[in-house]
Amino acid sequence: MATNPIGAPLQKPVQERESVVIRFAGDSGDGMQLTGMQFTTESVLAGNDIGTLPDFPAEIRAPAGTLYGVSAFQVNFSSKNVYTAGDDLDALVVMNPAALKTNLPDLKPNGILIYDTAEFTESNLKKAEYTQNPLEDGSLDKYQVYPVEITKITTLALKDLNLPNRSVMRCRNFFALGVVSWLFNRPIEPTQKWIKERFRRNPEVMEANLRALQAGYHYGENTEIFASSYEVKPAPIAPGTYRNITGNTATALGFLAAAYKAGLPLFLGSYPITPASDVLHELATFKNFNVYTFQAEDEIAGVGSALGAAFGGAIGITTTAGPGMNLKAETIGLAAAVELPLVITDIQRAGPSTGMPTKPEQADLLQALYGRHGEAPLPVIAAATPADCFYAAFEAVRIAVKYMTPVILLTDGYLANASEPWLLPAVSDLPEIKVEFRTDPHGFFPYLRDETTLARPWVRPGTPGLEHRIGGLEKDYLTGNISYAPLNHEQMVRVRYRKMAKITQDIPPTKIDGPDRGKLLVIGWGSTYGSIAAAVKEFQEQGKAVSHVHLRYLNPLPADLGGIIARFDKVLVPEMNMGQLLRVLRAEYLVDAVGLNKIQGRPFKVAEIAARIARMLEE
Amino acid sequence: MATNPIGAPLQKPVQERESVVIRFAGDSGDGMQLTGMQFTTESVLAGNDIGTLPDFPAEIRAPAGTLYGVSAFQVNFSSKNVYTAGDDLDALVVMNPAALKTNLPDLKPNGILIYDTAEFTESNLKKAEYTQNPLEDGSLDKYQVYPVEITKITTLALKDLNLPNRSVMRCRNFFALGVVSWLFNRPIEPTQKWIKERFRRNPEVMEANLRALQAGYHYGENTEIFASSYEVKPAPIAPGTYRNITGNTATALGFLAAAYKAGLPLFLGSYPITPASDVLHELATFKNFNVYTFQAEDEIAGVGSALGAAFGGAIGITTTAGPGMNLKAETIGLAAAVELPLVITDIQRAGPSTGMPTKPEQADLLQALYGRHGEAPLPVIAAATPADCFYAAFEAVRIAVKYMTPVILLTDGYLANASEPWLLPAVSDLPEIKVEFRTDPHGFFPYLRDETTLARPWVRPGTPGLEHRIGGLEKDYLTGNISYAPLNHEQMVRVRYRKMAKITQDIPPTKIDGPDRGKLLVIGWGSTYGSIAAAVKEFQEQGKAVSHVHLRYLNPLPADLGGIIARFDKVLVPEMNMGQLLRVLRAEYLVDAVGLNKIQGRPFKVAEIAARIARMLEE
Amino acid sequence: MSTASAPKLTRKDFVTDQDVRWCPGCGDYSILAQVQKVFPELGVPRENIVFISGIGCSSRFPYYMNTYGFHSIHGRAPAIATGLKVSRPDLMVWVVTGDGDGLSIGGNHLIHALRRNVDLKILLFNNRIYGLTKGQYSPTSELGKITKSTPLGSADHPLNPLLLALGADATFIARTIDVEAKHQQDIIRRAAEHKGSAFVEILQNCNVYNDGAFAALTDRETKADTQLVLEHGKPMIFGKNRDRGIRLNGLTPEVVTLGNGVSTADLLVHDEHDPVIAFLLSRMAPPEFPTPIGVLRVEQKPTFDALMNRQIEEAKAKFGEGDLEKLLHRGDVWTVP
Amino acid sequence: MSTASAPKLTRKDFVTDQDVRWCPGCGDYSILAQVQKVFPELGVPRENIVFISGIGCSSRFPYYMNTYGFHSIHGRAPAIATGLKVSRPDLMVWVVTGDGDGLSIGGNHLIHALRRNVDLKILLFNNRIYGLTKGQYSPTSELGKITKSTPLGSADHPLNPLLLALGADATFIARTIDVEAKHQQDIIRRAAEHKGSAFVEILQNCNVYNDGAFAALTDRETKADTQLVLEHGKPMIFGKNRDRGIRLNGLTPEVVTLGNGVSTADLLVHDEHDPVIAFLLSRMAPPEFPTPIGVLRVEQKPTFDALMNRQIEEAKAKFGEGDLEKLLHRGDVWTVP
Ligand SMILES: Cc1ncc(C[n+]2csc(CCOP(=O)(O)OP(=O)(O)O)c2C)c(N)n1
Ligand SMILES: Cc1ncc(C[n+]2csc(CCOP(=O)(O)OP(=O)(O)O)c2C)c(N)n1
Ligand code: SF4
Ligand code: SF4
Ligand SMILES: [Mg+2]
Ligand SMILES: [Mg+2]
Repeated sequence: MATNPIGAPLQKPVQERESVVIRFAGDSGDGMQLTGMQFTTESVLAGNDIGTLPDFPAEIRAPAGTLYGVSAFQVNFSSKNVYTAGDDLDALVVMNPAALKTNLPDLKPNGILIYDTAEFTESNLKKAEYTQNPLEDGSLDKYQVYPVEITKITTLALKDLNLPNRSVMRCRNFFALGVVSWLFNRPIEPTQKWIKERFRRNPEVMEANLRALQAGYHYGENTEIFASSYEVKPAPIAPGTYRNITGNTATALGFLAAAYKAGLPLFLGSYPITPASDVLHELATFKNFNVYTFQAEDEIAGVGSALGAAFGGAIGITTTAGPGMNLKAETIGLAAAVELPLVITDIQRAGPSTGMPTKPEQADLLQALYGRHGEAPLPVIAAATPADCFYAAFEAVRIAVKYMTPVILLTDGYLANASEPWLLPAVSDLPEIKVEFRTDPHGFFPYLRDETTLARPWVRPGTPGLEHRIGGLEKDYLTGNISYAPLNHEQMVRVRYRKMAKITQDIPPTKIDGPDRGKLLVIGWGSTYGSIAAAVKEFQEQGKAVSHVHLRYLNPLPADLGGIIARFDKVLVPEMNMGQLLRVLRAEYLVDAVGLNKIQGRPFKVAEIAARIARMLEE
Repeated sequence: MATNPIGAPLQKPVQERESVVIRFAGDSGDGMQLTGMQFTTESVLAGNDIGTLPDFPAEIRAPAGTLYGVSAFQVNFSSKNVYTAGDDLDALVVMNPAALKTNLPDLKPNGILIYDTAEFTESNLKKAEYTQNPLEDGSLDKYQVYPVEITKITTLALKDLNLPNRSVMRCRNFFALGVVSWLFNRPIEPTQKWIKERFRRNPEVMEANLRALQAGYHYGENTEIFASSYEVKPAPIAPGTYRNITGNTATALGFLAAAYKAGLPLFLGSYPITPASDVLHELATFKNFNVYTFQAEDEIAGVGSALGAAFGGAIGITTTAGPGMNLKAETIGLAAAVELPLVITDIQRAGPSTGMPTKPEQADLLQALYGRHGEAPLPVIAAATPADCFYAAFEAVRIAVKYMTPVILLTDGYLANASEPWLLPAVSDLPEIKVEFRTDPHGFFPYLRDETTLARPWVRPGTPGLEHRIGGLEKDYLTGNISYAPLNHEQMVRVRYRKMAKITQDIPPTKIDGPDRGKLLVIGWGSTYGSIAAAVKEFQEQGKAVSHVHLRYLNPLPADLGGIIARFDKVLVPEMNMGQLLRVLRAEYLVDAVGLNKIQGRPFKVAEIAARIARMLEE
Repeated sequence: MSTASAPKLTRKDFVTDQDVRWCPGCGDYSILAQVQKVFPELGVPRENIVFISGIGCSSRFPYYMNTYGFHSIHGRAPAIATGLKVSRPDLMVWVVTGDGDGLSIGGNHLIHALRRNVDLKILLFNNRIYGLTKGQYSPTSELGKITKSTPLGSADHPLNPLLLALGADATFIARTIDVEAKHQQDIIRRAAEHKGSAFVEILQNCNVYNDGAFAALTDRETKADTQLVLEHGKPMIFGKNRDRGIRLNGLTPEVVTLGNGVSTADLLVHDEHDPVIAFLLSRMAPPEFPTPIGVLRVEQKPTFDALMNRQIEEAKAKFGEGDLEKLLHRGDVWTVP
Repeated sequence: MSTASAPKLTRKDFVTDQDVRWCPGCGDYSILAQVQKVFPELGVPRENIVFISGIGCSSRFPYYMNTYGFHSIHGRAPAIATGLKVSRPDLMVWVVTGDGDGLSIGGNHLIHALRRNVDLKILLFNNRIYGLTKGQYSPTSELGKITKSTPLGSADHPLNPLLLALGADATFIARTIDVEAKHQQDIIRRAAEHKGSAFVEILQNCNVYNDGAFAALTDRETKADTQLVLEHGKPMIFGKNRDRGIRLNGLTPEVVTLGNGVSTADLLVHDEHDPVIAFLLSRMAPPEFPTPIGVLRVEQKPTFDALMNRQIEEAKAKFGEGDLEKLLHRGDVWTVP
């Protein structure tokens, strides 16, 4: 018989589930992000594979109870491999009517719905724009509804601590977490440990939160309300040490690791913008790694300062989102012309213009490829999952330095904030990043190129005898002196193109997930990875000849991609845009690929992709 | 017997030519642009069709005699229709050794070469980096060489005026013009008139220039040096009133005409940049037409102020070149989101980065189409010839206002400065531009759309009862209030796309120059018009099934284009870039079109396109 | 601005139907309230008023004002407003911006609008933090400020908004405080009346990311000692007992206590028209000095928009209303029969 | 900056093999000559010097200096230079810019570099015109300026570069003139020696598009009457006969003639460390006043680059040199067997 974490024998029957998708939703002040993160940690330590999806309101602190102030966090935990945070919900915890209203549509029929009874007051219902009380009008009939007196019991549990009411209310999320932890047989020790660490300077609050958590757990165990609890067995996970990581943290660590491997200082020039700011926040804490973080006056100064640092011999990077990418374009063009290494990171959000800053989209791909005047081709690399941001960032630096070129790294607002378990690599296993600054004046020309990479030499100012000048005017092919010679210009434009082509030598053979020929090839890039992978898997399990290729390199494209495409009858390109990779593939391979386009500021559901695959297989 | 313009009977025989390409080249201080312009005027009044191509040095005022200080002006005048300024030269006039060195490669074998003997001094040869004197080493043997004592005779002719030497030297260009005017039987009255007008406040200089001109003319007539003169008969030109016009002037007039027809003030917000500045300069002289010209602190403020003016109900426009386009991208995205009319003009120059500012290129097309974050599709319109800039600018305003959308207008540094005769339209014949500002508060919503155009209403602040707020955040489909609703976002993105599609209803049937089906279709856009048209014509005259389509609308593409393409065996797309329209056509129509790409900062020669056409017909 | 037959408006006429989405307790609420209170008094019809903002919490302001409004992009409001005001001199154009929006990314447009003296009323909400992006330091944050982006403290010497405005030769420079309702109303009224660029710094509490930044200045206990309320033509006196003042020692200002031979006559008298006084005031800051609030400087200069429109009128007077047909035919034309 | 074993350099060591492509007669030639003349004296090895410029005639400067150089894009040199200087404090970084590059498109980067006190030496060539783009007015052109883009005269009140620098609280502010070889050399030397942002306005004649803009100031006939040459600690005297000076009347400066009861002792004494004097000087302009040249202001403040590097050193001292393996394993990790 299993024991519960508090040591008492479990009283109620346990049902096994392969996987569960749960969402916590409440006011932004209700601590739902924290609750979700802790539930994630508990699940990870329970051995499940997981996927998460936070969903913040756009407002900093919207008035309590409003629809636009709802904050949510979704966790998918499973005994099998997890690709996404899940489509529809098996369970939904709502702290107030607004959270119910905005989240209920995602709950599966017969799904578990837990709500806080105390919050369904007339005034809260009105704030949530309910004309009828949903608890009473039959609209919840198709769900397993569990009214829980979250506020009331939390208050009771903390009564003798004599805390101000505000502080008590702040503990309700831990009560809810306790309930849910019991319901899904999660260990609560990690959360207890976290509370103790977090509030170590504030013993009263620590005690209050611990009690709330425990009270919730006991509530599940002891009240009649839940007939059984659920268990999700550990997933088959590769051995090793893991941590849970968001895309933005992974991006920051990837850059850090690359500079570390290169043995050079890292210089981040950036200007805050949602959802990119956290990379700046994160890197700002690593100063002892020779990391310079410069919050510039705007995006232009952000990228300009990074370029200046690159000129000085540092790993120069900049981070932003769409609006900032516009502003950086001119400097990126300069970097392309002077051929210095630089990584420009675009953490895409829904546009156009200010758009929906907290929502993800993949609509900056064509801008990354073409968003500069003149012919200024650049490598473009995209991350597929939160942890993959680490490798993508690392690879971006590696390519930049090896080929002496700016590189554009694309992630998005979903990857930025979503998290997944990350099997920690050994630092020694990471690829080498070899930098040899030129020091020999003999035969030196600023634009003399390495034959295999077409890279020009990187020279640190301070090196005697190599004084030279670079700039954005067209340059002589060898000396780099200003040149207006017509044929020289053509030669320079073409060599910058040829350099891009050279990079294909660094692209590993394309991994085809599924048979290497067949009926349908699904091609994706970026954060759609999980949804596509899960959808394709469904068909592969049914024995269908459907495969998945997920592109990391958007420019140059892998040399073998055309051949692969040719071996499939049809090609589907799901994107969170109006068909940007689709355009690239059609132009490049003259393939009549079709797009599946969702532009709602949220990721694809697996089912949405699966439905389209099914239709294409039928047609 | 013909009489020369001075009234004396012509003494020497006259040879007839179908057309002549001549280039004047000298130091930037030598007045070659002026000489070329005057020769153009003379030719136009002689009834020829003409094409011109100025070529300025990049430097403001390079040291005299240097290679990079050479300024040139090329004129193609003909008794047939002219499409370009001509490929190779029939005649070349050089004022110094540097001009000889940089221009001689373009002179046809047996072409006429006129040079100023006085300038071939040792020191000038050195400045031109000649190690041997080209007059003596046989390198001119294959040309008809005419050494003319330009400096000496000009000095003699002006001797009794007692002008300072500097002023005398400044008259040499008119002497040269006199010689050449005689040689090609051009009337010199227009130039005499021009000199009288230009120097009316400076009688001495007037007299000097008139004398120099006349002296040159007499020199041709009287000296033994030229055995005969040449005549180019008038071309069959449509009746009407003409003026010679450069692309930049035509662009300015096109905007002016559109605002005039719309009955609204014109507001140009701009920041100087080569080769766009002249549009600002030009419009700044039209204040009595209710034209506001604002030289902003940068390009962002340029487009921002224009958008502000558009919000206020003016025709808002901005003008720039590639580097400025980068900077404007964010504001263009905002304009797309708020759906206000605005015309952004990119007068393309050779990039990337600062590139070669005085040289043309067509490499900003993809930036115009995709150079913004998010999905922000915009109409893109390109001008084909200098005079066509008028109609393209006019059309850009018309579309912007009718569909309530920013429009990007593309011209380039070649069109900007090149000139051609323009058959002046009657103002009443220009299309109507009807603007109805909304004034009725009844049933008003800021994003309520017109059914046929999908345009939202244009409301002038100051209108009572229609107070409303717009912005760059995603908006509700109808009310325009901020909305983060997922499906609303998708609906908004798609309606912005649908609006682009609607514009196809304004695109006239595509004009096919040549048979409407056949072996080869050459598709071009922008300033390559002349070279492509001339090349295609050569083959058509040989009875080959080669046709030419020149696109004015790059987005949306004409609805009938796919059908046309399908009727040809092959498609060739000549561009002054690495194949940008090519990519668009390949993606759109899955046609295996091929590109002919020249990126040398100068226009295609007709022969270059013809050679490729020939090869494609053979293959 | 047509102020002719404006019907009498009330505060409510300036309220929109949109939910105000600032954090509960944000200083922006008070600013909104004061503006909505003062506006009916201006006598300008609602439809002739336009609010233009950039991006930031502060820049949401236009949504809540029932006038014409444009919530644009980060830092660019002064540029957009310039285009509007120049081409529509009949409108009254307000710009709302923040310390990040107006002084970081938008600093250049701000100084150029000020130096051109475009007739714009610019309200800069200075909370010394980036609110909307959740708490990075701003150009007005103090040196050593610990924020999300500067966990070890910022290394930037801050910008002084009033000094910068003076550096751009602005013709109206003032400072007020979110919670000082009456003072704020006065300043807004003065700004509205000024013909030319009016630059108003409003110290604003961001209770989420920089709470208490101006506590010493607004606390009932201390404010009499920390605020120097400027009045034109009046000596600079402050303090709970109105017993302290500012005196010049050579060219250097100093705080003195009245009495003991120091009298009001020794104190510096505020003169809105003296640029040197404006300079001295713009540099006065705690702990050495009280914080001056009020109008530091006023100067009359032709506005950019007026000059631009005058050029158009003069051109019309000189050349006549433009005739396109004629213009096209100007210069070297020729006719082919 | 390593100045240790620098071999003795000469003027020629700073000359490159590139043809100088300014117009014959351009004031830029003289500036180049003075810089090349002074540099050997600085004792900084050539390889440790970097010139960064934007776009404009002036911005071609780096091509002619045999040091490291970066001719970047319009207006962005201060931003690029900041990144370089922060990450390479061992280098001596110069910025060359123009009145358009530095004050129009690049105004924001300039004021932010100045307020941060990044250790950059900024030379702004002010010819009051856009040279490279062939003659449009600039932010320093006088009101009513007739240029290609303003055929009816400009409607913009000009920016005052020195006042703006003061508005950004720059720690070193100076002005000199292209043709004043000796004075220019002194100022360049002083700028080089200053630890922090040094802002130097160099009045420069563009003989093609704005010839004679400073004629009154440079003509041998008039210059003694039109230049006010500043010397720290010395009274402000000028004039051919050194008989005129600047006196303060209250807070208002005025020109007085010595004699008739006015003596040198009545004159304002220049003090580079007094911000009010800098303010007064920055606003003095013809025709009422002579044009001050020299160092207006010097202040010592920690530099941004030094503070940024100190943070790194302190972090290392506190947390030890970063260990990536450890960092990756920080926090909630778990091991799957
Ligand atoms: C081009 C661009 N860069 C960055 C951002 C992100 N951003 C939005 S508001 C803001 C700063 C807000 O600070 P402030 O102007 O002080 O306004 P507050 O929120 O404090 O009122 C930033 C960096 C953006 N929207 N656009
Ligand atoms: C983004 C961008 N906008 C505009 C230009 C065109 N441009 C080059 S230099 C210049 C102004 C030059 O003026 P200034 O800085 O005073 O330098 P000067 O030539 O007078 O020395 C302009 C507008 C450009 N190169 N890049
Ligand atoms: S974050 Fe600060 S400034 Fe923004 S709304 Fe909240 S309290 Fe106000
Ligand atoms: S245009 Fe003026 S500033 Fe530029 S090089 Fe010529 S003279 Fe000098
Ligand atoms: Mg702020
Ligand atoms: Mg200049």
